[in-house]
Amino acid sequence: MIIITEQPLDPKVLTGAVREDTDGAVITFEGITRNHNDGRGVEYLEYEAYRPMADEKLQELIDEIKDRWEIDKVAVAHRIGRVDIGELSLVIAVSAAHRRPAFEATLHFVDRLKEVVPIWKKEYFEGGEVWIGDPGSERTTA
Amino acid sequence: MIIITEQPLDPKVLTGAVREDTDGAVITFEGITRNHNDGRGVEYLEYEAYRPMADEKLQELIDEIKDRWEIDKVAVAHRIGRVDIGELSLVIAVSAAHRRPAFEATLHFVDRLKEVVPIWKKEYFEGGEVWIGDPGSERTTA
Amino acid sequence: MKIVIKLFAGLRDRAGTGDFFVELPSGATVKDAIDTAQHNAPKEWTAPISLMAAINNEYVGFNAVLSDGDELALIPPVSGG
Amino acid sequence: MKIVIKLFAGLRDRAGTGDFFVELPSGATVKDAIDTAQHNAPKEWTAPISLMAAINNEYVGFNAVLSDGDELALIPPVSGG
Repeated sequence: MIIITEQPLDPKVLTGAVREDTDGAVITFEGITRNHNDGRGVEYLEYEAYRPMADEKLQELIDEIKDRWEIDKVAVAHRIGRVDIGELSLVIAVSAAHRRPAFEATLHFVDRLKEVVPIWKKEYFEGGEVWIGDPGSERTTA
Repeated sequence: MIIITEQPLDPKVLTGAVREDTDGAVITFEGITRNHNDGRGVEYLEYEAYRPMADEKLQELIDEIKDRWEIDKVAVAHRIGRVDIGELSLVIAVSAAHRRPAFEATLHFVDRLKEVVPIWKKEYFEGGEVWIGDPGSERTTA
Repeated sequence: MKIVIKLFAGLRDRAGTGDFFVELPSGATVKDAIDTAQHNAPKEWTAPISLMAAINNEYVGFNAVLSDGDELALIPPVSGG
Repeated sequence: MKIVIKLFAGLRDRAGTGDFFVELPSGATVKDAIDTAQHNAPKEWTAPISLMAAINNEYVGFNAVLSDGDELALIPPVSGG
Protein backbone atom coordinates (compact mmCIF):
# COMPACT_ATOMS: atom_id res chain seq x y z
CA MET A 1 0.00 0.00 0.00
CA ILE A 2 1.41 3.34 -1.11
CA ILE A 3 -0.53 6.54 -0.46
CA ILE A 4 0.47 10.09 -1.37
CA THR A 5 -2.31 12.43 -0.38
CA GLU A 6 -3.27 15.93 0.68
CA GLN A 7 -5.58 14.48 3.33
CA PRO A 8 -4.65 13.85 6.98
CA LEU A 9 -3.02 10.45 7.52
CA ASP A 10 -4.60 7.72 9.62
CA PRO A 11 -1.98 5.29 11.03
CA LYS A 12 -4.69 2.72 11.76
CA VAL A 13 -5.30 2.23 8.04
CA LEU A 14 -1.65 1.38 7.44
CA THR A 15 -1.20 -0.78 10.50
CA GLY A 16 -4.37 -2.66 9.61
CA ALA A 17 -3.12 -3.19 6.06
CA VAL A 18 0.04 -5.01 7.16
CA ARG A 19 -1.12 -7.10 10.12
CA GLU A 20 -1.49 -10.81 9.34
CA ASP A 21 -2.02 -13.80 11.61
CA THR A 22 1.52 -14.96 10.85
CA ASP A 23 3.02 -11.73 12.20
CA GLY A 24 4.29 -11.32 15.74
CA ALA A 25 5.38 -7.71 15.39
CA VAL A 26 4.16 -4.55 13.72
CA ILE A 27 6.18 -1.31 13.80
CA THR A 28 4.49 1.94 12.95
CA PHE A 29 6.62 5.00 12.37
CA GLU A 30 5.01 8.43 12.40
CA GLY A 31 6.85 11.48 11.15
CA ILE A 32 5.32 14.59 12.68
CA THR A 33 5.66 18.30 12.06
CA ARG A 34 7.71 19.61 14.99
CA ASN A 35 7.26 23.13 16.33
CA HIS A 36 11.02 23.78 16.08
CA ASN A 37 13.93 23.06 13.74
CA ASP A 38 17.54 24.23 13.70
CA GLY A 39 16.87 26.28 16.81
CA ARG A 40 13.99 28.33 15.49
CA GLY A 41 10.21 28.13 15.74
CA VAL A 42 8.37 26.42 12.89
CA GLU A 43 4.86 27.57 11.92
CA TYR A 44 3.96 24.86 9.43
CA LEU A 45 5.38 22.82 6.57
CA GLU A 46 4.42 22.41 2.96
CA TYR A 47 5.30 19.23 1.06
CA GLU A 48 5.56 18.75 -2.67
CA ALA A 49 5.97 15.44 -4.54
CA TYR A 50 7.07 14.62 -8.08
CA ARG A 51 4.57 12.03 -9.12
CA PRO A 52 4.51 9.31 -10.35
CA MET A 53 8.25 9.09 -9.67
CA ALA A 54 7.70 9.40 -5.91
CA ASP A 55 5.27 6.48 -5.98
CA GLU A 56 7.72 4.39 -8.00
CA LYS A 57 10.63 5.12 -5.67
CA LEU A 58 8.51 4.23 -2.64
CA GLN A 59 7.69 0.91 -4.31
CA GLU A 60 11.39 0.32 -4.98
CA LEU A 61 12.16 0.97 -1.31
CA ILE A 62 9.48 -1.49 -0.26
CA ASP A 63 11.04 -4.09 -2.57
CA GLU A 64 14.50 -3.22 -1.22
CA ILE A 65 13.67 -3.80 2.44
CA LYS A 66 11.65 -6.93 1.66
CA ASP A 67 14.69 -8.35 -0.13
CA ARG A 68 17.01 -7.53 2.71
CA TRP A 69 15.02 -8.33 5.85
CA GLU A 70 12.65 -11.08 6.93
CA ILE A 71 9.57 -8.94 6.97
CA ASP A 72 6.05 -9.52 5.78
CA LYS A 73 4.16 -6.44 4.55
CA VAL A 74 4.93 -2.74 4.22
CA ALA A 75 2.52 0.17 3.92
CA VAL A 76 3.54 3.80 3.50
CA ALA A 77 1.65 7.08 3.35
CA HIS A 78 3.12 10.53 2.74
CA ARG A 79 1.11 13.67 3.07
CA ILE A 80 1.65 16.58 0.68
CA GLY A 81 0.47 20.17 0.81
CA ARG A 82 0.28 22.07 4.06
CA VAL A 83 0.98 20.10 7.25
CA ASP A 84 0.46 21.88 10.56
CA ILE A 85 2.40 21.39 13.81
CA GLY A 86 1.59 18.05 15.42
CA GLU A 87 0.16 16.60 12.22
CA LEU A 88 1.57 13.54 10.50
CA SER A 89 3.59 13.92 7.31
CA LEU A 90 4.69 10.29 7.02
CA VAL A 91 3.42 6.96 8.29
CA ILE A 92 5.13 3.63 7.66
CA ALA A 93 3.89 0.30 8.95
CA VAL A 94 5.94 -2.89 8.71
CA SER A 95 4.90 -6.35 9.86
CA ALA A 96 7.10 -9.36 10.50
CA ALA A 97 7.16 -12.66 12.33
CA HIS A 98 9.90 -11.28 14.62
CA ARG A 99 10.57 -7.79 15.85
CA ARG A 100 14.25 -7.11 15.10
CA PRO A 101 14.06 -7.19 11.29
CA ALA A 102 10.93 -5.06 11.46
CA PHE A 103 12.77 -2.37 13.44
CA GLU A 104 15.82 -2.42 11.18
CA ALA A 105 13.80 -2.41 7.98
CA THR A 106 11.57 0.46 9.09
CA LEU A 107 14.47 2.69 10.11
CA HIS A 108 16.27 1.92 6.86
CA PHE A 109 13.13 2.75 4.90
CA VAL A 110 12.88 6.21 6.47
CA ASP A 111 16.61 6.87 5.98
CA ARG A 112 16.41 5.94 2.30
CA LEU A 113 13.16 7.80 1.73
CA LYS A 114 14.94 10.97 2.76
CA GLU A 115 17.67 10.27 0.20
CA VAL A 116 15.89 9.15 -2.95
CA VAL A 117 12.17 9.84 -2.95
CA PRO A 118 11.42 13.08 -4.83
CA ILE A 119 9.45 14.82 -2.11
CA TRP A 120 10.35 18.25 -0.79
CA LYS A 121 9.54 20.10 2.36
CA LYS A 122 9.26 23.86 2.70
CA GLU A 123 9.51 25.17 6.19
CA TYR A 124 7.56 28.28 7.15
CA PHE A 125 9.38 29.59 10.18
CA GLU A 126 8.93 32.79 12.15
CA GLY A 127 9.88 35.50 9.68
CA GLY A 128 10.61 33.46 6.59
CA GLU A 129 10.53 30.29 4.56
CA VAL A 130 13.07 27.82 3.20
CA TRP A 131 13.13 24.57 1.22
CA ILE A 132 14.86 22.13 3.55
CA GLY A 133 18.26 21.00 2.22
CA ASP A 134 18.48 23.99 -0.11
CA PRO A 135 19.69 26.95 1.98
CA GLY A 136 19.91 29.20 -1.09
CA SER A 137 16.11 29.12 -1.27
CA GLU A 138 15.64 30.93 2.05
CA ARG A 139 13.52 34.08 1.98
CA THR A 140 12.76 36.34 4.86
CA THR A 141 9.46 38.16 5.12
CA ALA A 142 10.63 40.75 7.64
CA MET B 1 1.71 5.65 31.06
CA ILE B 2 1.82 2.00 32.14
CA ILE B 3 -1.18 -0.23 31.58
CA ILE B 4 -1.53 -3.91 32.48
CA THR B 5 -5.02 -5.05 31.61
CA GLU B 6 -7.25 -7.95 30.61
CA GLN B 7 -8.96 -5.72 28.04
CA PRO B 8 -8.00 -5.44 24.34
CA LEU B 9 -5.25 -2.88 23.74
CA ASP B 10 -5.78 0.26 21.68
CA PRO B 11 -2.52 1.57 20.15
CA LYS B 12 -4.11 4.95 19.52
CA VAL B 13 -4.35 5.61 23.26
CA LEU B 14 -0.63 5.05 23.71
CA THR B 15 0.48 6.92 20.62
CA GLY B 16 -1.74 9.83 21.63
CA ALA B 17 -0.24 9.83 25.10
CA VAL B 18 3.31 10.37 23.88
CA ARG B 19 2.88 12.77 20.95
CA GLU B 20 3.94 16.35 21.72
CA ASP B 21 4.47 19.34 19.44
CA THR B 22 8.21 19.12 20.07
CA ASP B 23 8.36 15.56 18.67
CA GLY B 24 9.24 14.75 15.09
CA ALA B 25 8.95 10.97 15.43
CA VAL B 26 6.72 8.47 17.16
CA ILE B 27 7.40 4.73 17.04
CA THR B 28 4.65 2.32 17.97
CA PHE B 29 5.54 -1.32 18.49
CA GLU B 30 2.77 -3.91 18.54
CA GLY B 31 3.40 -7.44 19.74
CA ILE B 32 0.77 -9.75 18.29
CA THR B 33 -0.26 -13.34 18.91
CA ARG B 34 1.05 -15.28 15.91
CA ASN B 35 -0.68 -18.39 14.62
CA HIS B 36 2.56 -20.36 14.72
CA ASN B 37 5.62 -20.79 16.94
CA ASP B 38 8.55 -23.19 16.81
CA GLY B 39 7.05 -24.84 13.75
CA ARG B 40 3.66 -25.68 15.17
CA GLY B 41 0.21 -24.11 15.09
CA VAL B 42 -0.78 -21.87 18.00
CA GLU B 43 -4.42 -21.66 19.12
CA TYR B 44 -4.16 -18.83 21.63
CA LEU B 45 -1.97 -17.49 24.43
CA GLU B 46 -2.57 -16.79 28.06
CA TYR B 47 -0.53 -14.18 29.92
CA GLU B 48 0.04 -13.87 33.64
CA ALA B 49 1.71 -10.95 35.46
CA TYR B 50 3.17 -10.64 38.94
CA ARG B 51 1.86 -7.31 40.08
CA PRO B 52 2.83 -4.79 41.29
CA MET B 53 6.37 -5.96 40.47
CA ALA B 54 5.62 -6.00 36.73
CA ASP B 55 4.42 -2.38 36.89
CA GLU B 56 7.54 -1.36 38.81
CA LYS B 57 9.89 -3.08 36.37
CA LEU B 58 8.15 -1.43 33.41
CA GLN B 59 8.66 1.94 35.09
CA GLU B 60 12.35 1.12 35.61
CA LEU B 61 12.69 0.26 31.92
CA ILE B 62 11.06 3.55 30.97
CA ASP B 63 13.55 5.36 33.20
CA GLU B 64 16.39 3.31 31.72
CA ILE B 65 15.69 4.19 28.08
CA LYS B 66 15.01 7.83 28.95
CA ASP B 67 18.41 8.01 30.61
CA ARG B 68 20.16 6.41 27.68
CA TRP B 69 18.51 7.93 24.61
CA GLU B 70 17.28 11.36 23.60
CA ILE B 71 13.61 10.51 23.69
CA ASP B 72 10.61 12.34 24.99
CA LYS B 73 7.77 10.16 26.32
CA VAL B 74 7.13 6.44 26.64
CA ALA B 75 3.84 4.60 27.05
CA VAL B 76 3.45 0.86 27.45
CA ALA B 77 0.49 -1.50 27.70
CA HIS B 78 0.60 -5.26 28.27
CA ARG B 79 -2.44 -7.44 28.04
CA ILE B 80 -2.90 -10.36 30.43
CA GLY B 81 -5.32 -13.28 30.37
CA ARG B 82 -6.33 -14.94 27.12
CA VAL B 83 -5.07 -13.33 23.91
CA ASP B 84 -6.34 -14.75 20.63
CA ILE B 85 -4.49 -14.99 17.30
CA GLY B 86 -4.08 -11.56 15.71
CA GLU B 87 -4.74 -9.72 18.97
CA LEU B 88 -2.24 -7.42 20.60
CA SER B 89 -0.39 -8.54 23.71
CA LEU B 90 1.98 -5.58 23.92
CA VAL B 91 1.99 -2.00 22.69
CA ILE B 92 4.83 0.46 23.24
CA ALA B 93 4.86 4.03 21.97
CA VAL B 94 7.95 6.24 22.12
CA SER B 95 8.21 9.84 20.98
CA ALA B 96 11.35 11.83 20.23
CA ALA B 97 12.55 14.90 18.38
CA HIS B 98 14.50 12.63 16.01
CA ARG B 99 13.80 9.13 14.79
CA ARG B 100 16.99 7.15 15.40
CA PRO B 101 16.99 7.27 19.22
CA ALA B 102 13.28 6.44 19.17
CA PHE B 103 13.93 3.27 17.15
CA GLU B 104 16.87 2.17 19.28
CA ALA B 105 15.10 2.88 22.57
CA THR B 106 11.92 1.06 21.55
CA LEU B 107 13.76 -2.08 20.44
CA HIS B 108 15.85 -2.06 23.61
CA PHE B 109 12.70 -1.69 25.69
CA VAL B 110 11.13 -4.80 24.16
CA ASP B 111 14.36 -6.79 24.51
CA ARG B 112 14.68 -5.88 28.18
CA LEU B 113 10.98 -6.42 28.88
CA LYS B 114 11.43 -10.03 27.81
CA GLU B 115 14.33 -10.41 30.25
CA VAL B 116 13.21 -8.74 33.45
CA VAL B 117 9.49 -8.02 33.61
CA PRO B 118 7.66 -10.76 35.52
CA ILE B 119 5.08 -11.63 32.90
CA TRP B 120 4.61 -15.14 31.55
CA LYS B 121 3.05 -16.54 28.44
CA LYS B 122 1.38 -19.91 28.15
CA GLU B 123 1.00 -21.19 24.65
CA TYR B 124 -1.98 -23.36 23.78
CA PHE B 125 -0.88 -25.20 20.67
CA GLU B 126 -2.56 -28.00 18.73
CA GLY B 127 -2.59 -30.89 21.17
CA GLY B 128 -1.05 -29.31 24.24
CA GLU B 129 0.13 -26.34 26.24
CA VAL B 130 3.47 -25.00 27.50
CA TRP B 131 4.78 -22.02 29.44
CA ILE B 132 7.21 -20.35 27.05
CA GLY B 133 10.83 -20.57 28.24
CA ASP B 134 10.02 -23.46 30.58
CA PRO B 135 9.98 -26.63 28.43
CA GLY B 136 9.47 -28.85 31.49
CA SER B 137 5.98 -27.36 31.83
CA GLU B 138 4.75 -28.83 28.54
CA ARG B 139 1.61 -30.99 28.72
CA THR B 140 -0.03 -32.77 25.85
CA THR B 141 -3.77 -33.26 25.75
CA ALA B 142 -3.75 -36.08 23.19
CA MET C 1 10.27 -15.96 61.04
CA LYS C 2 7.48 -16.19 58.51
CA ILE C 3 7.99 -15.66 54.78
CA VAL C 4 5.37 -15.48 52.02
CA ILE C 5 6.39 -17.50 49.00
CA LYS C 6 4.84 -16.75 45.62
CA LEU C 7 5.12 -19.10 42.67
CA PHE C 8 4.18 -18.30 39.10
CA ALA C 9 3.42 -19.87 35.75
CA GLY C 10 4.93 -23.35 35.27
CA LEU C 11 6.31 -23.29 38.80
CA ARG C 12 2.88 -22.77 40.29
CA ASP C 13 1.50 -25.59 38.15
CA ARG C 14 4.24 -27.94 39.37
CA ALA C 15 3.84 -27.04 43.03
CA GLY C 16 0.06 -27.03 42.98
CA THR C 17 -0.17 -23.61 44.62
CA GLY C 18 0.78 -20.01 43.97
CA ASP C 19 0.92 -18.63 47.47
CA PHE C 20 2.02 -20.06 50.77
CA PHE C 21 3.89 -19.36 54.00
CA VAL C 22 7.06 -21.00 55.26
CA GLU C 23 8.61 -20.78 58.72
CA LEU C 24 12.38 -20.22 58.64
CA PRO C 25 15.09 -19.61 61.25
CA SER C 26 16.44 -16.07 61.49
CA GLY C 27 19.25 -15.49 58.99
CA ALA C 28 17.79 -17.84 56.38
CA THR C 29 18.61 -17.13 52.75
CA VAL C 30 16.61 -17.32 49.55
CA LYS C 31 18.22 -20.70 48.92
CA ASP C 32 17.05 -21.98 52.31
CA ALA C 33 13.55 -20.74 51.58
CA ILE C 34 13.49 -22.52 48.22
CA ASP C 35 14.67 -25.79 49.84
CA THR C 36 11.94 -25.55 52.45
CA ALA C 37 9.30 -24.51 49.92
CA GLN C 38 10.03 -27.51 47.73
CA HIS C 39 8.87 -29.83 50.53
CA ASN C 40 6.08 -27.66 51.94
CA ALA C 41 4.10 -27.18 48.75
CA PRO C 42 1.10 -29.40 47.99
CA LYS C 43 3.24 -31.16 45.37
CA GLU C 44 7.02 -31.55 45.62
CA TRP C 45 8.64 -29.61 42.78
CA THR C 46 12.07 -29.02 41.32
CA ALA C 47 13.31 -25.61 40.32
CA PRO C 48 13.59 -24.97 36.57
CA ILE C 49 16.89 -23.74 35.22
CA SER C 50 17.16 -19.94 35.10
CA LEU C 51 14.97 -19.53 38.16
CA MET C 52 15.12 -15.96 39.51
CA ALA C 53 14.08 -14.66 42.90
CA ALA C 54 12.69 -11.32 44.07
CA ILE C 55 12.23 -10.09 47.62
CA ASN C 56 9.50 -7.48 47.92
CA ASN C 57 9.53 -6.84 44.15
CA GLU C 58 13.31 -6.51 43.74
CA TYR C 59 15.48 -9.15 42.11
CA VAL C 60 18.01 -10.69 44.52
CA GLY C 61 20.64 -13.42 44.44
CA PHE C 62 20.04 -16.80 46.09
CA ASN C 63 22.33 -15.85 48.99
CA ALA C 64 20.22 -12.84 49.97
CA VAL C 65 19.12 -12.97 53.59
CA LEU C 66 15.39 -12.86 54.33
CA SER C 67 13.59 -10.84 56.98
CA ASP C 68 10.38 -11.62 58.80
CA GLY C 69 7.35 -10.81 56.66
CA ASP C 70 9.22 -10.70 53.35
CA GLU C 71 7.44 -11.66 50.16
CA LEU C 72 9.71 -13.99 48.21
CA ALA C 73 8.71 -14.45 44.57
CA LEU C 74 10.19 -17.36 42.67
CA ILE C 75 10.27 -16.35 39.05
CA PRO C 76 10.62 -18.90 36.25
CA PRO C 77 11.90 -17.62 32.89
CA VAL C 78 9.78 -14.62 31.94
CA SER C 79 8.20 -14.43 28.50
CA GLY C 80 6.18 -11.26 28.22
CA GLY C 81 5.73 -9.28 25.05
CA MET D 1 14.71 16.95 -30.46
CA LYS D 2 12.31 18.22 -27.83
CA ILE D 3 12.76 17.54 -24.12
CA VAL D 4 10.37 18.33 -21.29
CA ILE D 5 12.17 19.85 -18.33
CA LYS D 6 10.60 19.71 -14.90
CA LEU D 7 11.84 21.78 -11.96
CA PHE D 8 10.82 21.38 -8.35
CA ALA D 9 10.82 23.10 -4.99
CA GLY D 10 13.53 25.77 -4.62
CA LEU D 11 14.63 25.23 -8.18
CA ARG D 12 11.18 26.01 -9.54
CA ASP D 13 11.03 29.12 -7.37
CA ARG D 14 14.40 30.30 -8.72
CA ALA D 15 13.55 29.63 -12.37
CA GLY D 16 10.04 31.02 -12.16
CA THR D 17 8.49 27.92 -13.77
CA GLY D 18 8.10 24.22 -13.11
CA ASP D 19 7.56 22.89 -16.60
CA PHE D 20 8.99 23.83 -19.96
CA PHE D 21 10.33 22.50 -23.26
CA VAL D 22 13.82 22.86 -24.64
CA GLU D 23 15.05 22.08 -28.15
CA LEU D 24 18.34 20.18 -28.20
CA PRO D 25 20.52 18.62 -30.90
CA SER D 26 20.45 14.85 -31.16
CA GLY D 27 22.98 13.26 -28.78
CA ALA D 28 22.60 15.99 -26.16
CA THR D 29 23.24 15.01 -22.54
CA VAL D 30 21.59 15.93 -19.27
CA LYS D 31 24.33 18.46 -18.73
CA ASP D 32 23.58 20.08 -22.09
CA ALA D 33 19.90 20.22 -21.22
CA ILE D 34 20.64 21.89 -17.89
CA ASP D 35 22.87 24.49 -19.57
CA THR D 36 20.13 25.28 -22.07
CA ALA D 37 17.40 25.28 -19.45
CA GLN D 38 19.27 27.80 -17.30
CA HIS D 39 18.94 30.38 -20.07
CA ASN D 40 15.49 29.37 -21.36
CA ALA D 41 13.60 29.67 -18.09
CA PRO D 42 11.66 32.84 -17.24
CA LYS D 43 14.40 33.65 -14.71
CA GLU D 44 18.05 32.65 -15.11
CA TRP D 45 18.96 30.23 -12.32
CA THR D 46 21.99 28.44 -10.98
CA ALA D 47 21.94 24.82 -9.99
CA PRO D 48 22.11 24.10 -6.25
CA ILE D 49 24.77 21.72 -5.01
CA SER D 50 23.64 18.10 -4.88
CA LEU D 51 21.32 18.53 -7.84
CA MET D 52 20.11 15.18 -9.16
CA ALA D 53 18.52 14.36 -12.50
CA ALA D 54 15.96 11.78 -13.57
CA ILE D 55 14.93 10.80 -17.09
CA ASN D 56 11.42 9.37 -17.25
CA ASN D 57 11.37 8.78 -13.48
CA GLU D 58 14.77 7.08 -13.19
CA TYR D 59 17.83 8.73 -11.69
CA VAL D 60 20.64 9.22 -14.20
CA GLY D 61 24.10 10.78 -14.27
CA PHE D 62 24.71 14.16 -15.92
CA ASN D 63 26.38 12.46 -18.89
CA ALA D 64 23.29 10.43 -19.77
CA VAL D 65 22.15 10.96 -23.35
CA LEU D 66 18.63 12.22 -23.94
CA SER D 67 16.10 11.01 -26.49
CA ASP D 68 13.34 12.93 -28.19
CA GLY D 69 10.28 13.28 -25.94
CA ASP D 70 12.13 12.48 -22.70
CA GLU D 71 10.95 14.02 -19.46
CA LEU D 72 13.99 15.35 -17.62
CA ALA D 73 13.38 16.14 -13.95
CA LEU D 74 15.91 18.31 -12.14
CA ILE D 75 15.76 17.32 -8.52
CA PRO D 76 17.14 19.55 -5.76
CA PRO D 77 17.99 17.87 -2.42
CA VAL D 78 14.94 15.86 -1.36
CA SER D 79 13.54 16.25 2.13
CA GLY D 80 10.52 14.04 2.53
CA GLY D 81 9.48 12.35 5.75
